[in-house]
Amino acid sequence: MEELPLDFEIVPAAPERDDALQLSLESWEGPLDLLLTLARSQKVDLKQISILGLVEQYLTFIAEARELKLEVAADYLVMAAWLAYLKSALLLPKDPLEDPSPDELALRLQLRLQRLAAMREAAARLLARDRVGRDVFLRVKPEGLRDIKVRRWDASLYDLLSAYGQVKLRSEPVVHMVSRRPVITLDAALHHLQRMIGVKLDWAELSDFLPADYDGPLRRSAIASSFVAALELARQGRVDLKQEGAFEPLYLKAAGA
Amino acid sequence: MIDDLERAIEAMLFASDTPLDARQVAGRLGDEMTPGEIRTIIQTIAARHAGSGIELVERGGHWHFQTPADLAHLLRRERDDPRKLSRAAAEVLAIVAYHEPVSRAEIEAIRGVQTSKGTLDVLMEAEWIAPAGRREVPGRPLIYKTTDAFLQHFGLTSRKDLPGIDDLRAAGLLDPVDLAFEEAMGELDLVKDGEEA
Amino acid sequence: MIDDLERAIEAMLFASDTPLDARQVAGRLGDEMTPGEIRTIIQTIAARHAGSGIELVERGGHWHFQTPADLAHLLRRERDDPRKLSRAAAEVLAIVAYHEPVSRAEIEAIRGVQTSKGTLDVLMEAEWIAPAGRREVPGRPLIYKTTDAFLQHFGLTSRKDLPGIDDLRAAGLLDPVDLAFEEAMGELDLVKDGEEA
Repeated sequence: MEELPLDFEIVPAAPERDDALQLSLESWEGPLDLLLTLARSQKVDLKQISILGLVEQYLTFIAEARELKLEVAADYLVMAAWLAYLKSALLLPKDPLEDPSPDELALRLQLRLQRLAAMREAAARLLARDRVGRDVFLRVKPEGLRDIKVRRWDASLYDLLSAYGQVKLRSEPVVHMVSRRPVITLDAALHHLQRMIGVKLDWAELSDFLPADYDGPLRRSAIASSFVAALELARQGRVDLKQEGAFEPLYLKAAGA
Repeated sequence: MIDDLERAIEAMLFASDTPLDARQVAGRLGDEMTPGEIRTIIQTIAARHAGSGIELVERGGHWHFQTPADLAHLLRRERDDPRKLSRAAAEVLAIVAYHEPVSRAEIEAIRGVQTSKGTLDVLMEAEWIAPAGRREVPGRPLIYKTTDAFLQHFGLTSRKDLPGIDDLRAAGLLDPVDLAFEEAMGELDLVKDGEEA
Repeated sequence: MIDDLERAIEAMLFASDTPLDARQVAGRLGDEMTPGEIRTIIQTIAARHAGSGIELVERGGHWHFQTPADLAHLLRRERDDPRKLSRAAAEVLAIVAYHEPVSRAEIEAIRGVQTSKGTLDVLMEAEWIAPAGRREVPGRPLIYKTTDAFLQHFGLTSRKDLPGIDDLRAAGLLDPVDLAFEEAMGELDLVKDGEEA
């Protein structure tokens, strides 16, 4: 596979033994990236790469960096420790019980390198495409498509009339209307009592003079007005009143009868 | 097959942020072309686009692409944005309708509250009321009346179609709001009962 | 003679400041046109412009006019400076594009290194990637995908146009390591041969 150059940054060249020491570790995006760069220097397809050789390259590179007192980030050292373990496992006689086997670990590392390499190339090919603003150009100031909102006011005739009703109601003078309660007026009671007094000749209780179909508030009102009417007739000397004691029934009869 | 020079000039005019004249085009081509030769090619391009949805037009010797004026309505589309008239605006509108012509001070006297300028503006924007001269009193205030658009919107033949106060009272529109509300709720219950039956 | 509908659609696509899809065009025409009918007309317009200095291209179902890439040398100006991407950002963008939708942890598994917050931010600010919901695994990590603006910027008709995506998929290079590992166990012998050589 051909590796396309990236257009945005210089890809660090695969380090030759001699200039390896010139390179700072900041050139790499992590240990996997460094491993991939070292692997490329083997100039074989990643499928055919010697993992043992790659491990050697990596460990040598890190050792040299440390000799030069370059600061080596922790994740590069973790990778170095893991690779040192992998190297010894690969070199020692195979232990069939070891799981995962060193060969499996090596295969995983190889697969990871292949995936990273694939994405590295994909990125390069993507960035090499005809890009807007670099290779192809758009209109600088297109007219643009615009939606212009036109306000449409809405109201119904009902809204209008009820609004006017409320205005009228607010502005009309406030009138308190007391609803008519059922009452017997003093005049009506006087008139009624005078008629009844002529019919009954003997003492009779005040309540006997009231129509029998009066009940509830109307009856209470009739008793009150008849009582006042009885007092008025007594004052005029037209009836006599008698009562045994306080709150006892009140009796009346025509005067002189 | 469009020739390379024509393609190049077309692309330049398309991608430029300002209209270009023949000299600018020649300069960018870095070619031994006279402005006259460039103009001839530009006219070929313009002719090729004639009658399409893109036109190449000349403005004071400078050329640029634009969309034809007759298609402007597609690019600047008007959309309705319906809005409900506010209660305050409805009251003012009703007062104008029943009492026109009427000044703002008179409207306020009838409503019993101040009327913001915005309320009258909304009604004028809706084209339901319009100024109808000035009242010949001190200060010469503007007076307002309703419009034909008002009659049309509310389905009235003339202002005489507006119900009188007695009609409003009969229709329950002069009932206090709370009472009217309760009655309306009673009706709602009836409707619900009906649905359940 | 270009028909009115074709002119109208051409003008819309030309005037729009964003690429339009068939549905948007149909909506603006306010006509009883199906997206399929619109697409047929758009393809007629694209064909009419083919080989000229302006081309109509499709990007993720959206269409826009642009200049042909072979004229870049005439149009490139000093101020044209497409966003410079760091190597990390370019790799992350490629991983999102080829593996989408993909979580940050999955990106990191491929790169073998932590992804700084800034890297994803740069790509989101460019509107080339966008969150695409969450992966229904413990922790419910955010997952990312590329956008229509990504397709537009890199001149891709659709994700199927990503360079080499078919080859990568066929080679299993878009599969997770674990899956590839199971499949590759049989090839272990090959690896050992390579080491011994």
